[in-house]
Amino acid sequence: MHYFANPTRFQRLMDILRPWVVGVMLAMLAYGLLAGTVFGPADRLQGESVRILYIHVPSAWMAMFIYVAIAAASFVALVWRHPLALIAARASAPIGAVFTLLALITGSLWGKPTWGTFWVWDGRLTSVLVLFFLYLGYMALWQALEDEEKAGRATSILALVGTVNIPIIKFSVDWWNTLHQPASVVRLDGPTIDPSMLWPLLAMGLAFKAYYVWVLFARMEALMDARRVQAAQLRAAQHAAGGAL
Amino acid sequence: MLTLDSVAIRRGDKLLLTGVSFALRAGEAVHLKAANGVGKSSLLRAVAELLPVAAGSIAHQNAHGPAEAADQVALLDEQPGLKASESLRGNLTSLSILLSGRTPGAGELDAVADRLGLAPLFDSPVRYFSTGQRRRAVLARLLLSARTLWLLDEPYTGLDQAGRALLDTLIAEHRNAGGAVLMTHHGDVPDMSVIDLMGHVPQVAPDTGDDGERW
Amino acid sequence: MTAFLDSLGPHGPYILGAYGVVTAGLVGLAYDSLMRRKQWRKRRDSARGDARRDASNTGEGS
Amino acid sequence: MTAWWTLMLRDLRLAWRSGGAAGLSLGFFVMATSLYPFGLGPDPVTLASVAAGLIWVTAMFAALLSLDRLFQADFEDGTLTQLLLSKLTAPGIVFAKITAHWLGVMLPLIIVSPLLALILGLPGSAIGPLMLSLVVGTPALSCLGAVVAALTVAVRRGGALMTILLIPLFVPSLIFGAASVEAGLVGTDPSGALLLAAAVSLFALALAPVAASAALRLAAE
Repeated sequence: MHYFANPTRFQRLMDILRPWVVGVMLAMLAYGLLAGTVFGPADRLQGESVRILYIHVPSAWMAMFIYVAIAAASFVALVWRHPLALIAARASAPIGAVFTLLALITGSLWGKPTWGTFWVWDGRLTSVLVLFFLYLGYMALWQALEDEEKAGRATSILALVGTVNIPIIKFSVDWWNTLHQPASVVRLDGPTIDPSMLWPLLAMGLAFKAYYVWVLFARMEALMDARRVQAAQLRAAQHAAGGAL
Repeated sequence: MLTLDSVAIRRGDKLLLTGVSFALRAGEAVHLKAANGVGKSSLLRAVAELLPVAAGSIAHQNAHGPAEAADQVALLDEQPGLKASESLRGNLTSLSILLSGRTPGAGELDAVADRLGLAPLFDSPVRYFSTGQRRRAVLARLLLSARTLWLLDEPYTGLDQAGRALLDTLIAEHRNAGGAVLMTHHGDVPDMSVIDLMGHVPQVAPDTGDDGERW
Repeated sequence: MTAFLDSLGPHGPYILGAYGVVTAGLVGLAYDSLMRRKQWRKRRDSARGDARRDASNTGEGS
Repeated sequence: MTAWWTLMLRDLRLAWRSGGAAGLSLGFFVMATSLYPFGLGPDPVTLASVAAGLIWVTAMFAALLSLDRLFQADFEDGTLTQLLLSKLTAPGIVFAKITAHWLGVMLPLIIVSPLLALILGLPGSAIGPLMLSLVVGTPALSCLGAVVAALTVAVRRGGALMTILLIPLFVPSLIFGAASVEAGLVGTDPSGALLLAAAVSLFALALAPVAASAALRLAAE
C-alpha cells in the first residue's frame, strides 16, 4: 500500500487506468441505456415510469458505496497516516453528495406518477435524505478547519462515526416507516426484478462506478496539485527568509 | 528522567526541527535557546506527549523504569490553564487533585499562596487578576502538581523582577529535591546547560524538480 | 419525435425529467472536476516555474 | 474525592454559573415550546397530536445550544492541556464532560418537560411516558454531542457547524423517543420504542469516549 503513497507514482497509475475506466463506463452506459431504458420492457404495474429505475437505483447504490469508500479511506488515513487515502476521501465526498441528490430527485420524479406526490416519506428515500445530510456535514467540516493536516484527521473521525451510525439510522427510519406505513405502498424497486431488467440495471450500476473512479481521479489530481502549489509557496517563503529567521 | 533521540518536529507540512538529542537526569536542567517561531513550544508539547514526533523518539523514565509523560510532567505554557470564573482556591484545589491525585490540605494551599504573594487574592475569581498575578497563580499550580519533570515555555514572560527571582529559587529548590527542568527562553539563563535549537532547523531548498516522496 | 413521446405514455415528462436531471448532474460534475484539474495543473506548473527562476537567481547572486 | 468526580462536579458548577450553558438551554426550551401554539393555533386537539414530537425536537436544539462550549471553553484557557496531563485518561475526561452535561443541561429540561406538556395540551397520562422517554433517550444527545464538540473544538463559530453534523446522528433518538410517547397516547405498548431509545443511548455511550478522546488529542496537538 505504501508503494502508491508516492504521489507521482500514483499519478502514473491513474494515467494507465484512466482509458480503461472511461472505456468500461461508456460500454456499460451504452448497453444499460439501450437494453434497459430504450428497449427494455415496461413494468406491468407502473408502466413506462419504471424506466427511471435504471438511473434511480444505481444513484442510490453509489450514494451508499461512496460513503463507505470514504469511511474506508478515512480508516486507512487515520491508522497509517496515508496522505493519498485522505485526498481520495476528500475528493469522493462531492461525488457522493451529487449521487445522493440525484437519487433523491429521481426518487421523487418516480414517486409522482406512482403515488401522485413528489415527496413520500418512504423508508429508503428518507434514509438517502439523512445520508445527504451526512455528506454535507463531512464537507462542511473540511471547509471549517484551516489546518489542512488536522482537518484530515478530524474529518476521518467524523466519517467513521457517521458510518457506524448509518445502520442505526437506517434501522430507525425503516422502523419508523413501518410504524407510520400508509396502506400498501408500491416499493420503489418494484416487485422482484426479472432478468430482462436486471442486466441493464447492473450494467448501469457498473457504469456509475466507472464514472465515479474517472471523476475521482480528476478531483484527486486537482487536490494533489493544490497541495504541491501550497508546498512550493511555503518553501519559497521559507527560502526567501533564508531558511529560517 | 528523559531522553530524546534525534527528534524531529513537524507542524502541518512544515518540518520545524530535526536531530534534537539530549538526556535529562534528576536534578539537571536544560535551557532550549531559540528565537520565536522556531518550534520550541512544539518541542515541549512533544515531550509532554501531546504532539506526536515526526521522527526520532522521546522516552520518559522514573525511579521504577519507563514511565508516561502524564505521570511526571508539569507543563507551563502561555495559556494559564485556570478557570476565570472560579476563585484561585477553587482552581488550585481542583487542579492539584487532578494533577497530583490527592486533595491539598488548607494549610498547604495557604502556604503556597503566601509563598507567591497571592494570599490576599486567594478567594477572588482569577478573572480579576493582573497578568503578573495570573502568572504567579500558574506557578502555584506548578508547585501543587507534585510533578518531577517541569516543562517551562518562556516562564519569565509576564513576571516582574521579583517574580523572576522567585521562579529561579523555585527551580533551584525543585532541582535540589531531585526534580528536573526543561525550559525554553530566547534570552540567557543562569547555570543551565544550553542547547541552541537554531542548529536544528532544516535548511530548505526551493522546489525545482520532481517531488518524489515530498509534495 | 412526438411518436417517441407518446410511446413513453402519460408519464413521459417525468421520465425525461429524471434522465435530464441525471445527465445534467453527472456532466456538470465531470466538467467541474476536469476544469478544476486543468486549472490547478496550470497553477502548479507556474508555481514550479517561479521556484526554478528563484533558485537560478540566488544561485548566481550568492 | 477522585479526580473524575472533581472534574465532573467542577463542570457541573460551571454549567450553572454565569456564562454557563445550562440556564440558556433551559430558557430556550421553555420559550421555544411555548412559541408553537402561536404558529399552530391554540386548539388543544391539534397541539396534543404533535406535542411529543415538538418537545423532543426542541429538547434536541436546547442540547445543541449547550454543546458547542463543552470543550471549547477548556481549549481556549489551556485547561484542556492540563486535563490531558492529569491523572485522568482522555476517555475519562470525555465521560466526565458527558455526565456533567447530562446532569447540568438535560436533566433540568426533563424536570421542566411536564409543564410544557401541559401547555401543549398533552394529557396527564402521557407526562410519565414523556419524561421516561427523555430520561432514556437524551444520554445519546450528550454522548454524540460530545464527539462532535470535540471534533469542532478548533473551529471558531463551531455552533452552526455542529448542528449540521449532529442532526443526522440525532434521528434515531428522536424517532424512538417521540414514538414511545405516541404509543403511550394511543394505548399501545411503548416498551419497544423505549428499549430501542435506550439501546441507542447505550451505543452512543460506548462510542463517545473512544471517538471524542481521539478528537480531543487531535485538537490539543
